[in-house]
Amino acid sequence: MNPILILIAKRLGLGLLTLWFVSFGVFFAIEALPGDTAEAILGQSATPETVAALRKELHLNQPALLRYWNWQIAVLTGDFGTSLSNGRPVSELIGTRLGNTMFLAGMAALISVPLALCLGLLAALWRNSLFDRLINAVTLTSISMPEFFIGYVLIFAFAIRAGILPPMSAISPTMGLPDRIVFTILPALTLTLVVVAHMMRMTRASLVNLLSLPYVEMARLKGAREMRVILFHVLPNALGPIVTVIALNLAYLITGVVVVEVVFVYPGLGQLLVDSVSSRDLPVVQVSCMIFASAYILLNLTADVIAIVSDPRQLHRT
Amino acid sequence: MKTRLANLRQVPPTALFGIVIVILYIVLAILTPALTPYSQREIVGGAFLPWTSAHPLGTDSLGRDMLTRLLYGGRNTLGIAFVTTILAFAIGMAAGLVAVTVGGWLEPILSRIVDMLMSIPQLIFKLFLLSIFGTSIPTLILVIAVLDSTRVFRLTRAAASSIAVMDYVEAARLRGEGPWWLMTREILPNITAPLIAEFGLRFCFVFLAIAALSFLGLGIQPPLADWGSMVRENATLITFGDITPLIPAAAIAVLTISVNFIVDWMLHKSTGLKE
Amino acid sequence: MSDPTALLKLRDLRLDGQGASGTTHILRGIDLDLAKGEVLGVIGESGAGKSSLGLAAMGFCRNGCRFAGGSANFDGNELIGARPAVLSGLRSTRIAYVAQSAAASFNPAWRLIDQYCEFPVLRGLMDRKAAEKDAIEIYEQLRLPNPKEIGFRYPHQVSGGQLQRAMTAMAMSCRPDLIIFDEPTTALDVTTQIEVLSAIRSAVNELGTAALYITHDLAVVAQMADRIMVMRHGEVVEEAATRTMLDAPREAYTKSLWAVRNIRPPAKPLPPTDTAPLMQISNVTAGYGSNDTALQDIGFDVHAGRTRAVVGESGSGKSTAARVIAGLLPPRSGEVRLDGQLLPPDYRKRSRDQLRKVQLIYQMADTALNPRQRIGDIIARPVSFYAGLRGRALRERVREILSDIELDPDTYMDRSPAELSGGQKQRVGIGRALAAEPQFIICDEVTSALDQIVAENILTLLQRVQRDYGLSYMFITHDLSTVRAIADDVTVMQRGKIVEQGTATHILECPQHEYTRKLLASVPEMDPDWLSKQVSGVDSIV
Amino acid sequence: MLRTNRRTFIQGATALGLASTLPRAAFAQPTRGGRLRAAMGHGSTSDSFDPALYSNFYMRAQTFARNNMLTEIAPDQTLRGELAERFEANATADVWRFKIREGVEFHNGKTLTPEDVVASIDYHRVDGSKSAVKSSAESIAEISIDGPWVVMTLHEPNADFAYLISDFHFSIFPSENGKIDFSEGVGTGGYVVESYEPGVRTEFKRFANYWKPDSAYFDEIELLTVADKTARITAIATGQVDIADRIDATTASRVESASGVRLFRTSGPQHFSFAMNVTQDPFTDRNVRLALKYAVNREEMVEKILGGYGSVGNDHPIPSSSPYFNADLEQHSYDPDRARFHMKEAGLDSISTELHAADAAFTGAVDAATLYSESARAAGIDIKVAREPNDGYWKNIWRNKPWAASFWSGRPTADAMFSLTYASGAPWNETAWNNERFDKILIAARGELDEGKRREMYHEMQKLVHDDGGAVVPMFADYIVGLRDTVATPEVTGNNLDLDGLRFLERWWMA
Repeated sequence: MNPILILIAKRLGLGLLTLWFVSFGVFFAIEALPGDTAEAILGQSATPETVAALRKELHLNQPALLRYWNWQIAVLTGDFGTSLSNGRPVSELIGTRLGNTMFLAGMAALISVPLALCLGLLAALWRNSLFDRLINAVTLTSISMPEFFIGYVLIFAFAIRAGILPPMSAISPTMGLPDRIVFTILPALTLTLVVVAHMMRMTRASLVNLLSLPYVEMARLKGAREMRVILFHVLPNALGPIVTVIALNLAYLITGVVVVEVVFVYPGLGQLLVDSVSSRDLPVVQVSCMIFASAYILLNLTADVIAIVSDPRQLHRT
Repeated sequence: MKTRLANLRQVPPTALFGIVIVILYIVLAILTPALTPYSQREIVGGAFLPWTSAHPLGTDSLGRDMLTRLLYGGRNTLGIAFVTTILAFAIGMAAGLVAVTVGGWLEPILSRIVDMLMSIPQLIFKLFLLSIFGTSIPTLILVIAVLDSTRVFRLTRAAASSIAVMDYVEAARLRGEGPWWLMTREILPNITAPLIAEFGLRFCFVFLAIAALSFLGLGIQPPLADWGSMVRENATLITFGDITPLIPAAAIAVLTISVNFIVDWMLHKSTGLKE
Repeated sequence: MSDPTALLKLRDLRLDGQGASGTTHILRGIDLDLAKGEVLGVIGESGAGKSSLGLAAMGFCRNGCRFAGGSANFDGNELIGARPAVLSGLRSTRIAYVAQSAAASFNPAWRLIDQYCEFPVLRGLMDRKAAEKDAIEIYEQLRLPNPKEIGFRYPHQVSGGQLQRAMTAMAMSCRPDLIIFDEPTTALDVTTQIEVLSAIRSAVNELGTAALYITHDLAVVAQMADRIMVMRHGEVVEEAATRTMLDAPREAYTKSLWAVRNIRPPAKPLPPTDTAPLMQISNVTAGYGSNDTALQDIGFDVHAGRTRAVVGESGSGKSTAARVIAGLLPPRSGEVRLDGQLLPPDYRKRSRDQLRKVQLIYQMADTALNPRQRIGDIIARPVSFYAGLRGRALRERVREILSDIELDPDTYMDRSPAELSGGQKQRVGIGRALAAEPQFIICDEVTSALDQIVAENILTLLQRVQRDYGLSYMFITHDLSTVRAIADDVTVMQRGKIVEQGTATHILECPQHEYTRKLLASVPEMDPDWLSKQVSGVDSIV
Repeated sequence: MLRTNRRTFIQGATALGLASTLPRAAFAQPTRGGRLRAAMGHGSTSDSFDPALYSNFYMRAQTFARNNMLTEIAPDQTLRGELAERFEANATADVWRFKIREGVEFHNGKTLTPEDVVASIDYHRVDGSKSAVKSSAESIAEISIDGPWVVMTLHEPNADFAYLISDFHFSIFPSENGKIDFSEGVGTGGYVVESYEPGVRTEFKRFANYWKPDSAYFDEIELLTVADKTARITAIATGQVDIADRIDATTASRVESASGVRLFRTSGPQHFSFAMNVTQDPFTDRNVRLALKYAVNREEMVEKILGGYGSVGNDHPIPSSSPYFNADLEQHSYDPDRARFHMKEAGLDSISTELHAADAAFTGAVDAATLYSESARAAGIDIKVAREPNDGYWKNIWRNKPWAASFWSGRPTADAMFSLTYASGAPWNETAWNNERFDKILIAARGELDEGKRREMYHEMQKLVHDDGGAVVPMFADYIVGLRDTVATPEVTGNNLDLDGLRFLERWWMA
C-alpha cells in the first residue's frame, strides 16, 4: 500500500500547488477585467463619488498584491471572506449552491454511471450486433447534440406537451427530497444524455481493446462463455480507463453544467460563478474556481488510485 | 486511384452519410451569399412570422429571415470553428512534438502547464477569459484554441512518445538527424491517423463550445448569425410548439454526428480493430 | 475412422482467413489422428498454420477466420459448428491449452491459483479448498519452486519459465484427455527451456495425457513427441514416428529443414588480431537508474574484418553493451574507442563521421523501418545525409545497395515496408546500415525473429557484405547455433558480467566456465534421447 | 395644504393605467390567502438588503414587500403618506415635515420611532455614502425630530421632495443609536422575508401585524429571479409561476394565446435614447442634432423593436402619462428632407458618424441602431453602428463615446428626471447639455407651488430639450407582464413603473 500513499501525498501536494496557481491566476485575471465590483454593483447609477465610497468600504483601494495576500492568509485560516457585492459570507453563499450542484451531479451520476456501464458491457458483449450498432449510433448522436438542444427538447416533451414535469428547476433549500427530485429530473436527464455516451463508448472500447489479448483467448480456451469472459476476465483489467473516464465525466457534471443551469434556471454553482465574474466579486469567484479545480483534482486522483488498486501489476510491484 | 475508389466502396453507410453531410455543409457555407436573397442582419418583416414561401423558415425574434440566418450561421460558426481547430492543432501539435523530440526539462514543464490548464473547468475557464479579453472573434478563436490545444498536446505527446521509442526513430537519432527531421519525417507521418481522428472530434467540441458560449452570450456576437445564439434568441418559440429554433440546434447536431461517424470509421480503420 | 481408438480425429479440416487482401486459406484439408496418451509433434515454419491447427483441435478459430469444411471429432463429439455450450463444456475438462507466452496468457488481475481453480470449481469437479490443494500438488510435480506459495502470487511476480510451468499446471487442473501445447518454450532462454521441457514431459507421462505439441524447433519436438507431423502452407507435408522422421525424412521440404540445422560457415581466412583493434571497449560499467547496474566492468575488442558474438540469456546485459557503444546509454565509467579514438559517451556529442562509422541493425525489422517511408527513401537518407549525394548519383547508389542486399531495385525501390516479408525487411535494415558506409555494425539479435531458412540466408548475406565492405560486426545473440555459424570471437555474458571470452573455436569446443558449459549443454539436439541424458546433468547445475 | 393641491392635477392621469384591457370579472373584491409565485427577469447574486445598493426591479419589488417608505405613489399616481401619516411643506417648499405613524411594528417586534426614520434617511447622506440616491439625500441640509414629526430642511426649495422621498432606497429600517440594521431585511412591510438567496429567490410570509389595512393579501410569496426569458415564458405557460415579467414584445401575442394566461401592460416612463454628447463634434451644432432627430423612423422602431408595445418618443424624457406632458409640442417624425435642410443649415453636405450600442443598453439596441442607420441613409447621413460588448458598457461606452444608446426606467417626477439627466452638471447628464434657461426654470419649478405656472415651466423645459437637447428619444416602451388567471389585479393600477409601480405584492391577490 505504500506506493499508493506516496502517490496520494504527491498528487495532493501537486493539487495544492495547482490550486495556488489557480487562485493566483484568478485573482489577477479578475484584476485585469475592466471595471471592478464597485462599478459593477452601482452599474448605471454609478457616480465617481459613490464608486469611490464603495471602493473604500470594500478595501478595493488597497494594492492588489496586499489584497491577495490578505485573502490568502484568511483562506489558510479557514475564512473564505464575505462577498464583495452583497456582504454575505462566501461559505454561506456558496454552500447552498454547492449543495445544489452536488445534488444535480449526484442524481445525474446515479442515472448515468450504471446506465453507461451496463450499455457498454452489453455493447461489448454483443459487439457488431444490431444492438451494438444502434447503441453506438444513438450515443454518437447524443454526444453530438448541444446541451441546450437536449434541454429544450426535454422541456418541450415533458413539461409542455406531457405536462408531467416542471420546466424550471428552481429548487430551494426548504424543499423536501421528493420535490427536489421531481424538480431535478429534467436537468439530470439532460446531463445524463450528455455524459452517458462518453462513458459508455469508453467502457465498450476499453473492454473490446482487451478482447484481442492472449489471456482473453486463454479464458475462452479454458471454456469460459462470453459473459464470463467479459465480466470476470476483461472487466477487472479494463477498470483503469473506465474509472478514469467516469471521473472525468463526474468532474464535468460538477463543473461544466452552466448551460444546463441556465436552461433550467437551476441555482447551481456555475451560475453563481458566472454572475460573480460579471459583478467582479472576487472572493466568490476565487472560492468557486477553487472548488471546481479541487473537484477535478480529487476525482482524477480517486480514479488513479482506483486504477492502481485494481491493477495488481501496479499494486504489488516486485 | 483505382484502389481509392475501391476503398470508397468499402466505406460503411454511416461514414458515407457523414462524408456527404460534411461536404454538403461546406458547399452551403461557401455558397451562402449566393443562395440567400437577404443579408444576415437585414430585418425583412415582423418578428416570428410563420413559414411562407418568401421566408421558408419564417422570421426570427427581430424579423430577420430565418433561413438566411441559418445559412449564414452555419458559415460563420463553421468557419470560426475550423480556424479555431486548426490553430489548436498548430499549438498543441507543435508543443507535443517538441516535448517528445527535444525532451529534457521542456517536457515536464509543458506537461505541468497543460495539467494545470486542464484542471480548471473548460467552459467556465472560457467564459472567464472571454469576459477578460472581450468577445471579439479573434479572442474567441484564440481562447478556445489555446485551451483546446491542451488536449491536442496530450494526444500528440502520447502518440508521439509511442513512436519515439521505435527503432527507426532511434536509427534516425543515431544517424545524427536534427529535431525538425525527427518531428516531421519520422514521427509526424506515423501519428497522422489518431491526429486526424482527433481533429474531427476536436472540431466537434470546438463547434459545440462556440455554440454553448454563444448560447450564454459570450460567443459569436449579434447581429452576426450563429447557431448557438439563434437557439437562445428564439427558444421561446419552443414553448408554443414551434420547432423553428430547434433547426439550428439540429443543424449543429447533424454536423457533429456526421463528423463523429467519419472519425469513428477512421479510428476503426487506423487501429485495424475489426471487433 | 481408420483408428477407432483415436481420441482426436481431424478429416479434411479447412480454415479460411478473411483479410484486407481477400480470403486466405490457412488450413487446406488437414487429416490427423491422435490416440489416447499419444504425443504428436507438429512442426513448421511461421505461417504454416500449426497454431491454427492447435486451436482448431479445440473447435476454436480466431477472429476473422472461419472453418471452411471438414470435421474435427474429439472422442465422439464433433467440434466444428458445435454449440458454444458443448465446446465450453469440453474445454478445460477434456481438452486444455498451453499458450506460447504464459506471461501474456495469464490474466494479470488474478493470482495464479485463482486461475488454476477457476474451472475445476466452476465445473463442480472439486471445491475451492480441494482445488487449491490439488494446485499445490501439481505445482510440486512440475518442480515449481515454493509450490505452496507461488500460486498466491500475481503473474507479473513470477518469472517466465515458472509461469510456463504454472500454465501447464493449469492445463492439467481438470485432468484433461488432451493438452495442446503451442510453442510453450519458444520465448524462454535455453537454460530455462530445458527445465520446462523436462517438467512438461514428465507431467504428461505421469498423467498419461495425450498432447499436441506445436513448435518450430526440431530438436525440441524430437524430445517431446512420439510422432512428428511436418506442416507447410496449411497442409501436411509428411508424418511419421519420431525416429523415422529424424533419420529418414522423405519430402524435400523436410530435408531442407533438417539441412538448415547442419549449416556451417565456409572456411575463410581469418583476419589477423595482432593489429590495433577497430573497436575497443574497456572497463565499462553502466545502468539505467542510480541503483541499477546492467553492465559491470566489461571490456572487449573487435578487430577489423572480424565478428565478435556476444552471447547471453535475457538480462545478461548484452543489449545494454550495444547501447553503450552506440552512445544511447552513456556509461557510468569506462570508455569506448573506435580506431583508437575516444568516442564521446553520448551520441549527441559525436560527430557526424563518428556516427556514420558505427551502425546498428535491429532485431525487429518491423519497428526498425519507418512504415511511412518507401524502401528507396529509407536507404537514400543515410547516403544523402553522410555522403551528400543528390539526384541521379543518389539513385544509382541506392540501386547499388539494393542489389547488394539482393533486392531487385526496380521492384522494391518504391515499395513500403508493409509490403515486404520479414526477411526482406531485415535486408533493408542491413542496406540502411551499409548505406552509411560504416566500419562497425552492431547486429542486435538480427535473426531471432526469423524462420530458420530465412535466418540462414540473412547470415549468409551478412557474411558476404562483411567481406565486400570489410566490416567488423558485434553480433548479439542468445542462439548458439548462430554463434557457430558466424562468430570469429565469442564473449559470454551473464548478469551484466563477462563470464568468458575467446575465439569461437576455443569457447565452443572447450568452454572453461561452468555457465558456458551449461549454456552449451542446454541447446537441444536432434537426438530424441538428448533430454533424458541432459536432465540429470542440468539438475545438478541448477 | 400641499396634499390637496397636488391631488388636483394628478387625478387626470389615473385613466392612463392600462387596466382597462383586463376583463371586468378580474376586478372582484380582494381576498386574503394563497401562495403567489412570481418570476422576474431582474435580480442577481450581487443583490443585498443594503438600501444604498438597490439597483433593479427585483430589489424594488422585494423592498416594497418588506419595507415602507415615508410616502407612497398611489395607483392613481397621487402621492400619499405611508409611514408618514401626514406631510407638509412650508410656503417656500424648503422645509418639509413628516408626521410618523404611531403603533407601527417592525417584523422583529420593535416599534417604529422617528429616530428610525432619521437613521434610515441619514444612511444615504452621511459622508462617504455609496448610495445610489446620495444626490437626493444630499439636498437635505438638516433633519430633526419634533415629537412625532420628522423635519427636513432642504438646501434649496423642492416642491417634489415628498416624491423623492418615496424612492425605494429610502426604506425605513429599525435603528439603534442612529445606525440602521438591514442585515436581515427586517422592515415594517406587509411581508416577512423567510429566506433570501440573492439572484435566486425570496420567500415571504405575510406579516400578521401589518399596519396597512386592505393590503398584502397573499399568505405566502415566492419571488424568483429567472433571468432567461424563455424559461420565464415556459414557466408562465405551464403554470409553474403565476406572474412572469419582461415578456418580449415579439412573443407577447403568443404568450397571450396560451390558455390561462393574460397580458398586463403598463405604459410608463421607460424610454430609450441615443445620447449625443453636445460638446463633441459634430454634435456641437444644433442643426446636426435636429437633422439626426428627423432622420429616425420612430414608428418603424416601435413596430420592430417593441413589437408595437410602446409609443413614439418626442426627444424628451417626459411620458404622455405624466401630468406635465407637453402635448402641444411638435412631434418629431421621420422626414429626410427636413434632415437635409438642417444639414445644409449646419453647412454640411453629409454627416458621417458612429453610433455605439450594445444590448446591455436595452434589448434590441443594436438592432434599433441598425434601423436608425438605414433610415438615416435616405437623408444622406451615414451612421456606422459600432457594436460594443455588453460587459462594461455603462462604464466604458455610455458617456464616454460621443453617441451611444441608453436606457431610462424613468423617475416618478418630471423634476427628478430632468435634474438627473438634463440639468447641467447633473451626475448622469449623458448629453453634457448645458442650457442656462433650462437650469434656471428647473430650479424655479422646484420651488413653484402654483400648479399652472409649474406646468408651463415643465412644458418649456420639454420644448428646450426637444429643440436643442442632445438626446434622440425615439420611443417609450411598455412593460409587458404575463399573468395567470390565478392572479387578480385591482381596477386601477399604477403606471409609474412595471407591475403596479412594483407594489404588486401588496396590492394584488389570488383570484
